[in-house]
Amino acid sequence: MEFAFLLSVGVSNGCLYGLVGLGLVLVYNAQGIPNFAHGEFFMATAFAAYVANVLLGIPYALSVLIAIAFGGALGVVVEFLAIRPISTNRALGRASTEVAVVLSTVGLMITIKGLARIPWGDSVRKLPGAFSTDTITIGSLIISTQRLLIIVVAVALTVCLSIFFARTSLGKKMRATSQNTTGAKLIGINTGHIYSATWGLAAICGGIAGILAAPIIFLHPDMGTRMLLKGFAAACLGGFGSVSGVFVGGLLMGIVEIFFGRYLSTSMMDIFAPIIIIVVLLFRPQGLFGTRGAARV
Amino acid sequence: MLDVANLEAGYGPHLVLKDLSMQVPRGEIIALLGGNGAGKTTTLSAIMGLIPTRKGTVTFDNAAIHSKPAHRVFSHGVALVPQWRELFSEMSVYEHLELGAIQRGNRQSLGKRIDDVLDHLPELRAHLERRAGTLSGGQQQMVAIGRAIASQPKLLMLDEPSMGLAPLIVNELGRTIKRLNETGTSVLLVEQNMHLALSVASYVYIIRNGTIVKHGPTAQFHDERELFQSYIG
Amino acid sequence: MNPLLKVEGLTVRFGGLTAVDDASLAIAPGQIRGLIGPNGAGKTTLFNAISGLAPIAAGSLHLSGVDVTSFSAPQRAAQGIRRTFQTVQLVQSLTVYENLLFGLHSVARDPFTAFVVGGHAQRTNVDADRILAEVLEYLGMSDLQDRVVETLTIADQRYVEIGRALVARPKLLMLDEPTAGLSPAQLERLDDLIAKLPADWDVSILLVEHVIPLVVKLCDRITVLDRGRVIAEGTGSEIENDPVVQKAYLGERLDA
Amino acid sequence: PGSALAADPGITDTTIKIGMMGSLTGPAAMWGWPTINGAKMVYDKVNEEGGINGRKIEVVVEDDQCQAPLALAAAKKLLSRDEVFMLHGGSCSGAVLPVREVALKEKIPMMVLVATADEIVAQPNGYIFRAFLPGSYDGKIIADFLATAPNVKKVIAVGNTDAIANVRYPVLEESLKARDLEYLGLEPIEVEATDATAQVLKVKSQNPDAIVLVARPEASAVFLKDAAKLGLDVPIVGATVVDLQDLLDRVGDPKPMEHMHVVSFYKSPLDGEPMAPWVDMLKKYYPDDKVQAAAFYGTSGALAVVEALKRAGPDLTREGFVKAMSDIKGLDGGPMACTLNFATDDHEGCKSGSVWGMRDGKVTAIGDSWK
Amino acid sequence: MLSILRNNVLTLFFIIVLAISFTTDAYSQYLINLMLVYVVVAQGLNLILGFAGMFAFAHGAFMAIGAYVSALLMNTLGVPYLIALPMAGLAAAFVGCVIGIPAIRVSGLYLAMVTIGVSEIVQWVLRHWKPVTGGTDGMLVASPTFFGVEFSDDFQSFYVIFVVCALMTVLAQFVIRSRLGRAFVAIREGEIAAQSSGINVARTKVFAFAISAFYAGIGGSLFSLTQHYINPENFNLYQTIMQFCMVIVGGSASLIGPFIGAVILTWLPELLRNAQAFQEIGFGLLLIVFVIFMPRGLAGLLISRNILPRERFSRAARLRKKPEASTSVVVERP
Ligand SMILES: Nc1ncnc2c1ncn2[C@@H]1O[C@H](COP(=O)(O)OP(=O)(O)OP(=O)(O)O)[C@@H](O)[C@H]1O
Ligand SMILES: Nc1ncnc2c1ncn2[C@@H]1O[C@H](COP(=O)(O)OP(=O)(O)OP(=O)(O)O)[C@@H](O)[C@H]1O
Ligand SMILES: [Mg+2]
Ligand SMILES: [Mg+2]
Repeated sequence: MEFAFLLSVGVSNGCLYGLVGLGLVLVYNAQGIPNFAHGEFFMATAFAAYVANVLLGIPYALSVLIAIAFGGALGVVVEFLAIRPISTNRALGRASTEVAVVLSTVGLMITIKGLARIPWGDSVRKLPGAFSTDTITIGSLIISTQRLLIIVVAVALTVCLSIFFARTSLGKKMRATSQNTTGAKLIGINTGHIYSATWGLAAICGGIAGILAAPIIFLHPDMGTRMLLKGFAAACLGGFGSVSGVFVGGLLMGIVEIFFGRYLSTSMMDIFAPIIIIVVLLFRPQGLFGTRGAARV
Repeated sequence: MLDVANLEAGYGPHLVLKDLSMQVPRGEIIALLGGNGAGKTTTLSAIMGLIPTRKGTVTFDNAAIHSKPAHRVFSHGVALVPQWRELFSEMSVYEHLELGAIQRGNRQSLGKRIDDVLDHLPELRAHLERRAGTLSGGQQQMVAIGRAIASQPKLLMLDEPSMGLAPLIVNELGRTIKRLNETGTSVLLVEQNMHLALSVASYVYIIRNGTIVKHGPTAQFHDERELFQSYIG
Repeated sequence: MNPLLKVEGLTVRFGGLTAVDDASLAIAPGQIRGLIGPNGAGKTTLFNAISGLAPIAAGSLHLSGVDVTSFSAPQRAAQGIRRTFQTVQLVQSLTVYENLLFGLHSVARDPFTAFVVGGHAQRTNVDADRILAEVLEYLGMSDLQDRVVETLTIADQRYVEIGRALVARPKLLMLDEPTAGLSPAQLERLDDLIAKLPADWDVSILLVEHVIPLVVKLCDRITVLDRGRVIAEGTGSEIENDPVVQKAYLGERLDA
Repeated sequence: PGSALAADPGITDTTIKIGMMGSLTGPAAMWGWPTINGAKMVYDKVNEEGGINGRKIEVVVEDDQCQAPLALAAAKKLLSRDEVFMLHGGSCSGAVLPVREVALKEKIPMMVLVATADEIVAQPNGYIFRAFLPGSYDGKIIADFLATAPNVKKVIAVGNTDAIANVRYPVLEESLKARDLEYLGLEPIEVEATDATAQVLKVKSQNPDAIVLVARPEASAVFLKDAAKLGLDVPIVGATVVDLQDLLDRVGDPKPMEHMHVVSFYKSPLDGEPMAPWVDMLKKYYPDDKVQAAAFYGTSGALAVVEALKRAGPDLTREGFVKAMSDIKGLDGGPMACTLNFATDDHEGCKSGSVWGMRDGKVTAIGDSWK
Repeated sequence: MLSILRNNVLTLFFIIVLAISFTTDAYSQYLINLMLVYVVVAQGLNLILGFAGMFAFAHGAFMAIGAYVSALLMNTLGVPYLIALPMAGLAAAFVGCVIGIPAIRVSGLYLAMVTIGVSEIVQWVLRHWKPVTGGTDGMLVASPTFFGVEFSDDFQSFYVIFVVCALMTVLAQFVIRSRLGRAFVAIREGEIAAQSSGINVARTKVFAFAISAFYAGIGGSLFSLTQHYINPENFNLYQTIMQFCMVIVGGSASLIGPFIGAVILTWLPELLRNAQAFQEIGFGLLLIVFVIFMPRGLAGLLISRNILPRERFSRAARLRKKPEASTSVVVERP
């Protein structure tokens, strides 16, 4: 019973990490960089849902849709204003472009967080969960409905995105653009649209995670920071570039974390994740499900 | 069909093409020849819209394309096999052909068009599922060519397609170009391999220091000595 | 005479694919050896295996009688195996001079490195300068030495790659399609250079090329590779007339 | 450096300049303006009433972002550019400790705003004062409180392991032992924990009679929810790092709060009678500020400063001010539950608080023993 | 005349800083000190991030090691600062070597994650190893004494920091122009080509970590002098990100870059003090504007405009007095 309970919590935590990691992987696939502003999509979308639902009194489901649309738009706008001018700068080599884009995302992180602090920096707010009943009981197992929702959404999103990248032509175009922008232009891909789509999608993923997590972790401008690190760790563990890999990476982290905490030491809970990641990467430098790059001379 | 008039283009402060004019008539194979650094690649990039043009016009099928981005130029029916190949290293050969075909023409004919490409480049059949990044130099070159012709362009621009290809394949390439031409594709060919260039092209432009210094029907250039002279001199 | 490089039964595999299959060859000192074969035959992979960049699954490698099979890439470079690349691999943002300095890495040890890593400062910067000046002079590039590589034409970049190999005074120089992308005029210039390298620098050359007339003219002997296997070896004319080679690689002449 | 006759910096015939520092931006920004305004309103009121000995108080506010390098920069700017008479500030202990060194070395009087570490005010210390309950003291209050609760023998602590929480554990352990209670140790929980299942289960397996919760609001709320879900129903007492009303708002459901108690600085909940004048004062001077627990953390410090400035008389010097402050005895703590007593060798002015709990679903001040 | 200035910008920088320090107040002096400390750390980060092209995100942790080691040596063993300082650097370098070992295999983002992980572990140790580090309470740092004189206030510690910073700059120049520095660039541009030029990639990576950590360790020790008090929070991920910003804003892979970056990032927040509520936003926006308009950093911009000389990777090339034939042209492979 305790085992099952721990497992359920670990899985839902892990799904959350995976969900955050998904958005990171999307941007990584497009730009080859970690998006430090991803935690801000998480935060901003959750606040958007808060404004719509709590402040404006719009029904929950509609608020969520509005917030997701807002998150996607934020991703698109942010890419257009702060990333595109750098990534289309012809004078840069690939390496300097990447480093510059990373810094730009750091700037975005600070800016968006700062903006959120003006109205909401003073205290912590609460977004209601999706269901009115907090927990349901299955046999002797008590599971929070919100956590159940997280699991369902994470699995669904992972499956959809995997299919999206492997099957749909937009997914393929995204992969192509990320691997060689010039090559993509040469076969008629509007790379600008692809970047917008990628960032929009990434922000939506982050935003969904934010809305789902907000009832559990409360709303405040810094809520995305820790999640960013967890998502980043999940993505590394699973192997950047593989959608289902991130999901498994997140799951693994969530489960290991909670069992270590319960049976070994809670005081070391904060550093289990780094230790696992270092150990795994030592043996599989490309993550559990990543593939080695096909670079050769 | 393609008309380049008084083109100027370059990189940053560095002007490469100066007052360059040339034409590719419909259904012809035109060769653009010149020494290293003469500006051939720059010309193709400028036509394709990969680098901005500063002056002059490029018209294709009566549409001005000189200020359009590459993907728009592509949608007019122009395809380029770039000198540096620009493949997607983590994607399979098949995906390259598919992506090449996907942006033009209808979905239904996709499989058939890819099959056509493979008929032109049979060597690729054995490697369809391999990632492009692991292929040998020559194999990559074939993928780049295949990707471009998969879109069934009206104008195909090839930047040194024979580079890195084995003689057997080069011969095959010559035949492929001719065959494509017969099915209605115009070709603008940049080559260092004189044999290949002169055996397929009907008209030759010679570029030096970013301008056309000489042009005429191929027959005029068949005396190779003279050709070399005009390069070096 | 003892071969400079002896390759025996060399095999390289990538997953299920055997890129080089039980290949053997021996190169005499001062020899120019041609290596030809269809695309994907395994020529570059063989180069990679000899220079230590591809994992050797089986076989052995001797340089001047020393077994270097288990040596790492930098160790082999230090032993005198140097190469150029099919696609130029230079530091594009640095000058010609600085790129050539890379070649000296395992030979020269400047005072600072000597201080950190230990050992003597074997060559001072002045020595390095002299060696580099000599090579630049030889390649006819003295006036280009402070140019940033990315501003050079492809031809000059190929020369810089050869120069980077030469500064270390290698025993074996491996050139992977050095003429790819060169104009006929530049091709002639390179042809002349390769021809006199063995005598001037006391070096053996292993040359991969698709320009057959050049290979036939330059090489003492030619090895033909197909699907990773050595299918023929001989002098230029023997190879040109070998029906197996013709079928696998040369094809009939376009103009014939 | 000047002769003994020259007045200390920051004083003119009509003004006294006080430098305030707080985390106005950055991750701890939520403690910034609320606490500063809660102190400033006292100065505003004094100014409105004509000032002290003919001098009005001029306040310069600087941001320290809760980071040591920036806090030092802020302090140095206040001292060497703005030439303030004294400092009143600091929201985070880590950022205030380097400033402490500066204040002591340069002999600058300083009133701590909300930083809770013992070391800041510890002796030897001639210049730094604090007028609210410091971090380590609530350990003793909690132990005394639990000792009066029925059937409590074994006590376990759950809490963060950051600087704010860490100062509390040694005193807690010591006081519990002094009260013959068994201390089962500490179960750490991350500051930004999203889940406390592991902690709750571990705690449960040790069968404690009561829990001491030394965690920030986020983690406390998470723990309470999970504890309720997993049926962990023993009394819980929280440290001053949380406010009971705030916690109730966060948890949003009275059930997990049933067993929760919190040590509070204040005389009563914000809507109680004793707090009314202070809430009104805040509404008067800073009508935009939210009426929340954090708003009055700094008030008592400002009250003490004002009192000391009055007592130091018209010939105000830094030394005179410090002396006057050290002589304050039995000053009412304003919103604080304690009375302020300073001495030359004890600058910790406030040493008591009160325990609040949920009684009939309402936040109620219980006092110092179980009811 | 102008060309002398152009070639000796750093000398000029040090002269100006020295001159300012005679006329300034404690506040500016403190910031100058902090800035010079950041210069040292950013130089170290630049060596690994800019020159060797490795995403190392552990400089906060390396600083912490330097700061704690020197503080512990001075506080508990009474070791003089002249010895404690290099020990701080060496201790960090040692840890750097250890982290460098995974770096041989792991690259790119994965390396970033490994190094972030290491900094979290270092943070954890600092917070939990109470008897030694003082845990989250942190610890006081004694002022260094040279020849019986205690260097305790900002004006005095300036001299220590100034001298060390100058020395570290000279060392950085040596490294860059040595074959080790060139090896850094070579592995950044392509490990494969580097290997076949005889460069031992694995060893070079470990060296990059060691030297870079050495700088951060020294920087951390100097940092503790400016603060007189250290705690783990001083060295968290935020610190690392600040250093990262300094290198990129200043201009990576150039000796001058970290100077420009440290000047800007130390003074910018101070200038924004007046815009309190918008400080954070202003700072973030400025970062973005900076990278959009000068993605190679300020130094990169100045170099491409020919205002600063381009970085040299050999000493001999500088000695040969030849007119510069051409400078770097902006290049894109079409
Ligand atoms: N990205 C670039 N940035 C700056 N200059 C460039 C760039 N690419 C080419 N150049 C310069 O432009 C000129 C023309 O180059 P281009 O590549 O068009 O020549 P090419 O005729 O294609 O030569 P090749 O036969 O070597 O391919 C050369 O002087 C070259 O140095
Ligand atoms: N790293 C690798 N991973 C997988 N396959 C590889 C790898 N390197 C080479 N191969 C495969 O090995 C075979 C031989 O490749 P190689 O590059 O040696 O050919 P090559 O003879 O140099 O051909 P080309 O003349 O076209 O350059 C090819 O089929 C290639 O795809
Ligand atoms: Mg070209
Ligand atoms: Mg090859």
